Amino acid sequence: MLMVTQFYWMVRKDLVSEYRARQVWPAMLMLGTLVSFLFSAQLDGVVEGRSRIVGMLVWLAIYFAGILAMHRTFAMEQEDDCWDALRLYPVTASWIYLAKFTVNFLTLATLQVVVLGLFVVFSNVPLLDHPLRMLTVALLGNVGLTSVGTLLGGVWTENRQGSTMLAFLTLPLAAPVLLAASEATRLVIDQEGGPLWWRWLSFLVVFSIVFVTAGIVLFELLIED
Amino acid sequence: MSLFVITYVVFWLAVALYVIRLGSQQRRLQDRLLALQSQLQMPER
Amino acid sequence: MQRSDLKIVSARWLTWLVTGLLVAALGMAMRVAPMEQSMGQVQRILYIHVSVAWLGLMGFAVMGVCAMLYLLHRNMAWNRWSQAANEVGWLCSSLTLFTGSIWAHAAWGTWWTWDPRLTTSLLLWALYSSCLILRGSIQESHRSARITSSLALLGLIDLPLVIMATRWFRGIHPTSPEMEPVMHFTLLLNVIGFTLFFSLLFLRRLRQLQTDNLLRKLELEALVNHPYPPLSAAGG
Amino acid sequence: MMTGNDAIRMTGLCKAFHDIPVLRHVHLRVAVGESIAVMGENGAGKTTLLRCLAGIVRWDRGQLWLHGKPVTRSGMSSRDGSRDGASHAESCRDIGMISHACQLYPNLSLCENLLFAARMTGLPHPRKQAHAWLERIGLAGQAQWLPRRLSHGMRRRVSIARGLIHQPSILFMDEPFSGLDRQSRQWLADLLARLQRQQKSICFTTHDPRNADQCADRVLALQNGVLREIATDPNSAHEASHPLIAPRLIA
Repeated sequence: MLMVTQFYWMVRKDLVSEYRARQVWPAMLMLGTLVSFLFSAQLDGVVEGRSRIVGMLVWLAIYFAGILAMHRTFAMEQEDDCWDALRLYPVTASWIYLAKFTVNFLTLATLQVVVLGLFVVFSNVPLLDHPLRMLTVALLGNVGLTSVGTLLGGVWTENRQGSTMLAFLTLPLAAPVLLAASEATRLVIDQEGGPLWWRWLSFLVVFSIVFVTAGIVLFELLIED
Repeated sequence: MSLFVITYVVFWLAVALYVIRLGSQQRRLQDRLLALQSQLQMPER
Repeated sequence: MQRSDLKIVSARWLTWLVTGLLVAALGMAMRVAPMEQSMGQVQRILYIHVSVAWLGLMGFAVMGVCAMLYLLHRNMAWNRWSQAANEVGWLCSSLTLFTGSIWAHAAWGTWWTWDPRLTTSLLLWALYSSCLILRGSIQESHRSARITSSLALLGLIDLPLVIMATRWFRGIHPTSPEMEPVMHFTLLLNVIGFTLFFSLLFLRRLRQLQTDNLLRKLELEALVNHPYPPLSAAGG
Repeated sequence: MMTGNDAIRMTGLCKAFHDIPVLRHVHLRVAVGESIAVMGENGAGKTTLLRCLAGIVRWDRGQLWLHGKPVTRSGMSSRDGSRDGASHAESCRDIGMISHACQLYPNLSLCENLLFAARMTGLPHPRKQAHAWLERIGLAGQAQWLPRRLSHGMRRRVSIARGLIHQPSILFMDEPFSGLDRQSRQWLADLLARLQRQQKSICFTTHDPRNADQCADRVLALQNGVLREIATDPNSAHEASHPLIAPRLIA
């Protein structure tokens, strides 16, 4: 029971801080908007294979804007040495990971709403014709990206200039999620809900399970000094 | 034919570069070892 | 892990053995193995390509396992193992991409295609590179080891997923083409020869890292025992 | 002095950073209700020692017992089998660590910062406790302020309240006196004295021998990674010819 309340207050503290200071979300959403805008502008005139391109671009926009935010959630703890205090509370590293994961998940979800909306407007692609399918893909892709991003973000806490490094270190790790999510998104746009779609979905599920489990088990090992 | 030869040449060139790097590293280590030995023999007080 | 275990590395006979094996393997690959019908001489790239591709994967496994051991025991010796594997593995991985690309040009008329194996090996190379860059970019040794090991370990977890994901794109990479027995033997000899050769490089590098560490310690001790300017005067 | 169980017992603790030994075979015993001061130059390893004691930093060799219970190499660690999640939580609940930085979240108000600490340690009635502590440190009127509006001295008080809110029996403080004016120092000294009367064991670092004398039963010096006792009797500390203390008194 204590664990659950601790988890709740850790998440709440991060969200309240972000709501007051607005250090991460505006920058992240702005970056997502600009990237979506630029990507969509380049799409103008492309007739063939639009769905494939859009599928990838959506996830790239989400990835690049999102990874910056993930680094910030940990950098924030570093500011007044709060990270040490947090680790001294009677709470296991797994719960710290889960709390950070939840915060990052919510952050990325906001970004996804904005980016997906912008792509619908700018690129004129029927992304939301199957809202339920799109929602599933978005959720699973989010969990996959967030699990990797949170793990590496935690490893990088002490590093001030870590955000740029984090973006390119995470990319090879997150590549399978990006591939799978893009393919699944393409299939949603093309309205193909066949076995291929289910296969990519199941892949996303497997990836999420593997990395969330890895986070819960390994986080303690990775953050320790 | 030429493509195949080029591949082999570049391949071994890359490997040779790594081996050369190992060699220079080894020399540097030996220099440090010598410096350390001389320092231990003649400590300036 | 101990220095005495690595005595074998400096053994002359081993070096000669590996050299002989390599020369034999290369001779087989270049001269003895018959020329392939459709691709001609270029097919001979296959022998080195398969060898380094296998070693690239192996190196990553070694790196990942050593990284795990470092994280569990926090013993810098394991980090040195993982670093040596990282360097040699990166070399093999780069060579895989290079030889593979030339093969692709000859066989399929394109330098690169988004085939599952190609994508996998590119991501493998990217992971190797990130680890290598990371090793150099952090000064404090234990922190550097911790962060690099984390990445290597996560990479090891990631790799099966990468292979799984890319497999579902339809591929053109040959998996086990039919070959003449001589070709098979040549390939086998090459794989063994290169494995031994790169293992030797790996062990030499490992020993170098160990020596470097030992020297660092001795230098520090010498500094403490024989400080040229008295430390208290300098420090205030 | 050694009545009952030791609150802290540490034997042969070694810790190296970057292959440079910071702590070499440090031995330390602190009795229940005892207060010790650790002195040393900048970079002598005082902070590292405290962080090891609190279990934030993993040490290389040595053993540590808090209230007779062995603590594994790292406070976060549970894989050695000797500590499971529950006992980890227990021992954390028993430790208060006040670091050199104030460890306050810049975007939470003072009250929220204390509430967070109270809730993370699982205290009953967190709101009542937080307000009681704000009252005690004289900042009840500023409960809704953000930490950045306060002076350093006031922030320090809040950070002390944060570390003490769960009533730990062992308290580690890293340079609690630095940057405080005379009044705040006196307040802190009184607080420490009162905590000691409540049988809390206190271990703090400081640069100023006067603070060490005033608040500690024993003064220890950390030099070249070795911990040595320099004055058991606080009154004789002024005559101590220890190199760490003597030059400061002359100057």
